Order: sequence, then C-alpha cells, then structure tokens
Amino acid sequence: MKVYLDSAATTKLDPRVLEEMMPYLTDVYGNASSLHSFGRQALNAVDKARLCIAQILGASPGEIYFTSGGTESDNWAVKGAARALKKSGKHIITTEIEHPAMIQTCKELEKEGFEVTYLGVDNHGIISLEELKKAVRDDTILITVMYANNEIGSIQPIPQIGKFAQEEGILFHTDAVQAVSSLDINVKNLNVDMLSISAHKFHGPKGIGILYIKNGVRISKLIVGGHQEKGFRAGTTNTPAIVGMAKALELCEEEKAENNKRIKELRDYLIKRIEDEIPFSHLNGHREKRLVSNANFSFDYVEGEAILMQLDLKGIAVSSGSACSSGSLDPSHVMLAIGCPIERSHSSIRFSLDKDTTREEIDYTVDSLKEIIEKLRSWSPLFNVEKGEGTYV
Amino acid sequence: MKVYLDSAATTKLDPRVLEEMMPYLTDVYGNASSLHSFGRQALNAVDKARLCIAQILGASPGEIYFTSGGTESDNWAVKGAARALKKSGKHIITTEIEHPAMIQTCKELEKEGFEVTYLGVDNHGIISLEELKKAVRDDTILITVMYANNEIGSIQPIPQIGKFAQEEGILFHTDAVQAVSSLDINVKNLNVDMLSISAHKFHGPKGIGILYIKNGVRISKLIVGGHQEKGFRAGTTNTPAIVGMAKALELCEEEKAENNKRIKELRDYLIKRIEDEIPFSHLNGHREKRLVSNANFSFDYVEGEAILMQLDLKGIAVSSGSACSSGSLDPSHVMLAIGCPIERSHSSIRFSLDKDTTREEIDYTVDSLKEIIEKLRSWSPLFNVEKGEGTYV
Amino acid sequence: MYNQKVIDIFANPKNVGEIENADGVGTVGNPSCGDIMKIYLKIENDVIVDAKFKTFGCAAAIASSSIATEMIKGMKVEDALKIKNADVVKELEGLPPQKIHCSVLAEEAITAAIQDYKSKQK
Amino acid sequence: MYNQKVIDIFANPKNVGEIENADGVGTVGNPSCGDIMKIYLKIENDVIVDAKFKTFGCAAAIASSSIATEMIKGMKVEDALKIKNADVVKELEGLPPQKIHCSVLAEEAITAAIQDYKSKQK
Ligand SMILES: Cc1ncc(COP(=O)(O)O)c(C=O)c1O
Ligand SMILES: Cc1ncc(COP(=O)(O)O)c(C=O)c1O
Repeated sequence: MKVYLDSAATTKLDPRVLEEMMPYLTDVYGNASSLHSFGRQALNAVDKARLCIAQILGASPGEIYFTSGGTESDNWAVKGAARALKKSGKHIITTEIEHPAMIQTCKELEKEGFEVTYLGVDNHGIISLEELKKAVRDDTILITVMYANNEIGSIQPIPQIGKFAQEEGILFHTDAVQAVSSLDINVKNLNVDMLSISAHKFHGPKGIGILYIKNGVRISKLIVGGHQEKGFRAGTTNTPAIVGMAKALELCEEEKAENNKRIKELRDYLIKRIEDEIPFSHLNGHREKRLVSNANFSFDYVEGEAILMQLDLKGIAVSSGSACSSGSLDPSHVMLAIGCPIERSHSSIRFSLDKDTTREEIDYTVDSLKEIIEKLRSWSPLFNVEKGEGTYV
Repeated sequence: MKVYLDSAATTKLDPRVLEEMMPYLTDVYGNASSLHSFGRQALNAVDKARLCIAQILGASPGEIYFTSGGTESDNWAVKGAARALKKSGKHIITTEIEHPAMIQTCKELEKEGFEVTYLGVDNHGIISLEELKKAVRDDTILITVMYANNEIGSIQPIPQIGKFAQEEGILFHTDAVQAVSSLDINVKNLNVDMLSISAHKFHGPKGIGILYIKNGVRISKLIVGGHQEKGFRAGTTNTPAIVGMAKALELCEEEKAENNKRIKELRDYLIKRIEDEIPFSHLNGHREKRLVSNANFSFDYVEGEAILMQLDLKGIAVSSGSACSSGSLDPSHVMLAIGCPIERSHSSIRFSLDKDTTREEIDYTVDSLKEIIEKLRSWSPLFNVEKGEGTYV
Repeated sequence: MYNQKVIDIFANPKNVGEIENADGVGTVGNPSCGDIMKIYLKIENDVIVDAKFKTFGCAAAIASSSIATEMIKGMKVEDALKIKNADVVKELEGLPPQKIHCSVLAEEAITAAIQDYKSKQK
Repeated sequence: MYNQKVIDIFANPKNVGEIENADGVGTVGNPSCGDIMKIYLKIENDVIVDAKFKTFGCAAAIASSSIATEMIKGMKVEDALKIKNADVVKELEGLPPQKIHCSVLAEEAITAAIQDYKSKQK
C-alpha cells in the first residue's frame, strides 16, 4: 500500500488541472507577448487565468503577478519592499517560524544593512499581537508574517495584524503558501498589501506562483528584462503553468468547505489514534488554530528520520523536523521556537493529509507507526522495553 | 494555412518531450527534496536529467543549476557575479545588442554603482574583439556577451572572447538562449565560466532554464530559501520541467546536424526569394555568421507591425522590431546598433524557422508577403506606386 | 491586444488613396517615429464631401485613418474640427493603451487638413 | 540519497540488543544532536567474540551500527581499533555526505567500548 501524507511538501497535480493545461502543452504554444494569433491565444488564456485568480483573491487582475513559485514570491516581496523603502527606514518585523525562503531573505537583508526583529511564538506556534505592536519602531518599514506554518500548521491572526499594520501605515506581507488549500485567502479580509502563493501546494503545477501586490504599492524588481507582468517580472510567460494554477485555485475554492470537513475528520482521527495508542507521543502546535491537514507529533526516544524511513519501507510518505532529515546539524527552527526540547525536536514527524487521503490509509499508517515506534524504541539506548519507559540521559 | 515562423520567440513543445514529462505530471509527483520513495523517485529523475544535460554541455552535474528560465539565468549570473566581486572592481563589459534581460540587468547594476561598457557592433551585428580588448580596465570584473542575437541571429566569437577573458583572469558569461538549438554549446569549447539556457527555445517546456556555473566560480544568490540546487537557488524543484528540458536538449543535440542542414536550406531559399521578388527589401545582420533559423528583413516604406498583422491575417506568425510591436516608442535597439536607419528599423520583420518548417510554408509566406508589401506600399504616403519607388521625406 | 473591429478595419480599410486637387491636405507624424498619416479632403460649401488617406504605420494607425475619414465624410468642417482622439477610439471600440497615440495622429491629421483648406480660402 | 544496501541493513539491522555483563561498553553521541550509539562487546583472549548495539539515530546511524558490529566480530581488539569511519562507509557502499558523521560515531563507539574494556583490565 502506498500512502502519501506529505501534502505540505507538495501535492499531486489534479487530473482536471492537467487536462486544462494540455492544450497549452501541445497546440497553443505561442509566446503570450507575441502579436500574432499564436501569441494572442496564449495571452487570452493568461488574461482569463489572471482574472479568475484575481476574483478568488478579491483582487483586481492588475494586482496579480506571476512568479516561479512561493520562494521567488517571498524573496521578491520582502527584498523588493525593503529596497524600495530603504530611505524611509531599515527595520523589518517577521517571526522565528517563517519558511526558510523568508528567513534566508531576511538574513540577506541584514547583510544589506536592514535590521530584522524575529518575533517569538508561544508553545503552540502563535505570535502575540501585543509583542508585535511593541516591536514596531519609528523606522519599521515592513511586517511579514506567515499565514500558516508549514511544519506544525499553526495559523497566525493575519486579519488583525493587517489591520494594525494599516493603522500604523506599515506595509504588510504574508506568506500564504500553506494557507491556500484550506483557509480564506481573500486579500480584503486579510488586510494584506502583499501575499505569496505557490501552485504545487494545492494540486497545481510546480514552478509557478503568485505575488499579489496591492495597487499603489511599489516594490523593487527582482528579475528584470522584457515587458512581461507590466515590466515588473520579466521572463517568457509560462502559459500552461499559469492556466493550470488558475484551474487548481478554482477547484480548490469550490471544494474547500467540503474537503476541509473530510480532511479535518480524518486528521482528528489520526491524532486520536496516535494519542490513544502510542505512548510518549506529543502533538506539536496548536490543537485548534492549525491547518486541517496537519498533524505533527514527536515520539520520544526515537529519531525522526528513522521513523520516516521505516514508514517509507511500508510505503508511507511523511516528513520530519529532525536534523538528520534536513541535512543540517540543527533540528527544525520551528520546533525550537515553540520550546520543544531539542531531543524531542529530533523525533518530530509531520503528517500532512489532502483531499485524496482515505480512512483506510490513516488506519494503515497508525498500525504501521505503532509497530515501528515499538521496534525503534527496542533498538534505542534511551528506552527500557521491560519497564516500558525511557529517559533522555 | 497556419505557418509559425517565430521560433526565436518560443517553440512548440516536442511531443516526445511531453511524453517524457507525463509521468512527472501524473504519478511521480513527489518533492525531490523529500526523503521518502515519492521524493526519491523525483530526485532520481532530476539527477538523471542533470547528468544528461551536463554531458551535453561538457560540464559536470555539479555545475548545472536549474532556474525558471533564461531571464532568471541572465539576472542571476550577472548580478550574482558583480555583487560577489564588487570588492575586486566595478567594471563590466557587455554589448549594445544584448537581450533586454541582460540590458536591464546591467542598468540595475549601474544604479548600484557598477560601470558598464556597452560594446558597439558592426553593420552585421558582430562585436570587434580588438575593441573588447581595449575596453578592459584594471577594475573589469566581468564580461558578458550573448552567443547569438535573438533579432538578427548574429553570432559572436565566443571561444575567442573566452580565451581572452581566461588569459586576463576575467569572469566570462554568455547568454546562449538563442544558440542552443543550432550551435555548439560545449562549455569547454566555448571557454565560458557561466552560460544561460532557456528550454522553451528548443522545443522544451516554458518556465525552466539553466545557469551553468563553472566549478570554483562563486556568485551571490538571487533567490534564497531551502537547500535546493546545493543551496544556491531555492524553491521546490520543478521535476517535470527539468525532465522535459533534458529530453529536449538530448533530442536537440541528436538531431542538430540534420536539422541545421534542412533549416538552413529553407532559410536561404526564403532569403533568396525575398531578395529576388520584393524590391526595397534589406537583409539585416550577417550573411554567414547568423543562426541558420534566422532571416531578418526590412521592407522600406511600410511599417513592421502592419506587415506582421497582415501576415497574421494570412495565418503566418512572425515578429517585428518596430516600436509599435514592442509597445515602446523606440524601434529595436539591435537595429539601431547595427546602424540601420531608424525608418528602416521600423520596417523590420524577423522570420525564425525551426525543425518543423516546410518548403510549402516558406512558399506560402513569400507569396503572401509579396502581396502584403505591395498592398501596404499602395497605402503608404512614402511610396509612389506608379513610379514604383518611394522616399522617406 | 487589438479588438476584432480594429483588425477587421485594418484588413479592409476604407478610403485609402489620394484625392487629386484636394481642397485640404494634412500630413502628421514622422518616419523616424514609425508613423505618417496624410489625409486628403474634398470640401464643398464647408462640408466634407470626400476624405481619403495614406498612412505609413501600424494596424492601429491604419484603422484610425480609416475610421476617422469615415467619420468626417458628410460633416461640416467646423464639426469635424471638434472630433477628438477619444471619439476615434470610441468608434474603434477601444485601442490598446500604447496605441492611443495613433488616434491622436488621426485627430491631428484632420485638423491639419482643415487648416490647410482654410489657409487656401484666404 | 541512501543506497539500497544501507536501506536493506536499516530495514533489518543485525546485532541489535545488549550484552549482559559485557566486557566493554562504549556510548557516544548525545540526544540533543539526535544521535546516541552504544556498543557492547564480549571479549575473550583479546578477540571480540560478540558485539551488539543500541542506537538512537537516523537510518545511517543504525546501519552504521549494524555494519560496524558485524565487522568487528571475530577481530582482535587491536585490529578493531584500526577500523576507521571510512571503512564503515566502504562496507556500506557509501553514505550521503551529510551522513558521514554517523560512520564517525561508529568508529568512536568501537574505540570507546575497547577503551572501556582495557580500563577494566587494569
Ligand atoms: C510556508 C512556505 N513558504 C514558502 C514555500 C516555498 O514555496 P516553493 O518551494 O514552491 O518555492 C513553502 C514550500 O516550500 C512553504 O511551505
Ligand atoms: C537572447 C535571449 N536571452 C534571454 C532570453 C530570456 O529567456 P526567457 O524569456 O525564457 O526568460 C531570451 C528570450 O526571451 C533571449 O532570446
């Protein structure tokens, strides 16, 4: 049995999306910037996609910019805003639990002379609005807070942050990459000036994303050249991917309520079974304020990558916040930020469900997991099988 | 009849390439950074593609970096090199006829304090190696010269420039976006340190490209975040596009000699018929040192976009260097750089053939063109139909 | 980019040509800008009874010339002078932003041709 | 990432467990680094007659533990001391670069266990 529980990493292209893309992968291959009929056909499709996306976001088509994905959107939004506003100030506020695309962007800006406040989060991975307010300085030019976290699924109070930022006259960006598939992404409701999206996180194609930039907001360019995207993001228009992303977003919106309900039920069932049946397991993140698709557990006395690889031997795909799985020496910065003890951080496993997940798959996963955790604990010097307990020293 | 003569703008995805991509657009959807089998399957495909590409370029796989296209590759290479080397110097050498992706990149670097020499070209669009040598200063850190021009197809002496740059110890980049489909792209033969490629110019997918960076060359990053591309270019790996690009490049190499022969014959036939049958037509660019696929003509006394649109009414797709077709006020900077009178620049039409072009299509194009030029001249205040001659004043 | 009406007119423009012994001729634009528009008028009793044009320029320039000459035929010269580029655009059911200047050329060419007519009257 | 051999060993590691009254025990690593390796040795006449391990760590750590204990069984302690991490990697037919440290742990655990044995001899 093959079970994919890693939708937060990427999702399967919806066959209906691929079908929508097919004409643009075959006959309608023109360059959307070309004046002739081949080009106009492509441009029409891109315009239609842009309109569709704008309507879903509650934006106007002129506010939608296509990028190569969430990473580029994050880089562009935050570097672009900082560089454009550097005469007004050099202070940026973000959080400790952003995706590397944002953390690394902020690190680069620090090298350029900007100062960045990384807001901490509580044990459940939520920032404090009060702390954010206190962090604002006279020279604060930008706030960027991720909508939903990719590891523990915690959801930040974006509309409230946005309202505050508006009152203060500070530009506000959110990384909504993980949020699109299940949360409200109306930019008016969210009070955001900029918002990043990546299509492959909601059953759209890889290599395409969106940066929403509110009318009137001017940021520096990241990739320059031709006149595409009104001259703000150069490069030959990726028509099939754009068409696919619009279709994926449309399907996502149409089926969101129903999918959320199904996914949440399964996810809650997964959590309950793990908590009931696997001792020394700890749910990471907030119980309610989390993505319906996300369950993140630490299993004491065993290492996360080993769990991941054992699950993989059973055909089950998950991810881990352990250092080993990231190729770095430190475990996930998100686990550390929520105050998870470092040992336990190494034991974390993320299960991320999606619309195709079945109850049978969840049962198979928990059954396998139980066996695996038992086995790995019997291999672990930290656990005493006879006593049925362990210790980290 | 539909005739596509705009392969320099973009090409049709080869059905064999799409076939190669299909598994990665359906079942093999994992994130290539994931440790589980879904991820490993994707990573294997990416590794295989990287190896295949490296072999074709005469490079090692570790020197191949995937980007979102030629524009990003150009931006990254030149901004990345300049910013990394800014302590060694601030002077960059390029040409007047680069693609906007390069020209705009250089303009941005000028704003950052770099100084850029834009080498002129002769009437055929070729730079002088002597002039380039003279342009070198003590603080020259980078030379970037496009391999083949996108408008007039002129080919620069890249191996010689590369040899010179090596001797001088100056980093050398070439924009090979237009060159891949017909020229030698072995980086060893070309003596380049960096080289930009875009897949959709050789029947590969849109939204994917390559930056070759020679081992040992260190440039700053443009898009940061996750560990993809050894940490030098973040963003979820676009597996289907990478697989498609590798396949397209493989087919391109295999069939290059044969395609070049066929395309050149047809292109020469096109040139001959136009020169024989359409008065006051002028071939722009070099007669020999040009891409086999490219023919660029100016037709006096008529405006380029009008020709383009009339051809389009006949189902024929071409492009034009006229101001009208670019949406700017000035005609193509390339036409001006080769000393084409400005009036004549407005009249330029680019015909770019590809492996699917047929003789029948060329005949239909020239027959249509003859009619169209005659008609437009009869509408033009600059042309006297009775006398069969015109004047620009 | 162009709407169907503009393309249709560009495919088959009306009033292309010259009027011999025209009562007013106006030329605007410049080959180095890629646009020249020349409008010929036949005027009787201050009424434009015929209008023709020759244009070097893009599809929008040719379509603007065609529609503008159509619009002014049968008009009093004073009324023709009131035609603004926006009227030309409206009649064409829209032009892309970067092509609005073609409609301006049409307005200017009409004005120039009528001024030529008026200067000859004196 | 991992080759098939590493995965196969990780799926079914050999020598997992403890040796009661072991002649030498070595523990290296640290839970906060995500790796602890504990190797137990049974030694007779300076020959390692049995070796077992318990490991908290990733697939590479467990596979390294398994292969290392396999390698040293039947060896003289002096020869076992000569085993370097590179030998472990070779026996595993390669490890990903970021996992080389797991083979180092195995080398260190063997050394520590033998040192424990030696210190008890005195
Ligand atoms: C929260 C978040 N931001 C940004 C990204 C980057 O998106 P992409 O990898 O599509 O560029 C991701 C996913 O990788 C993400 O989960
Ligand atoms: C010479 C040259 N360089 C760079 C580019 C940019 O490539 P892309 O549009 O695929 O980003 C192009 C084509 O558009 C080109 O012809």
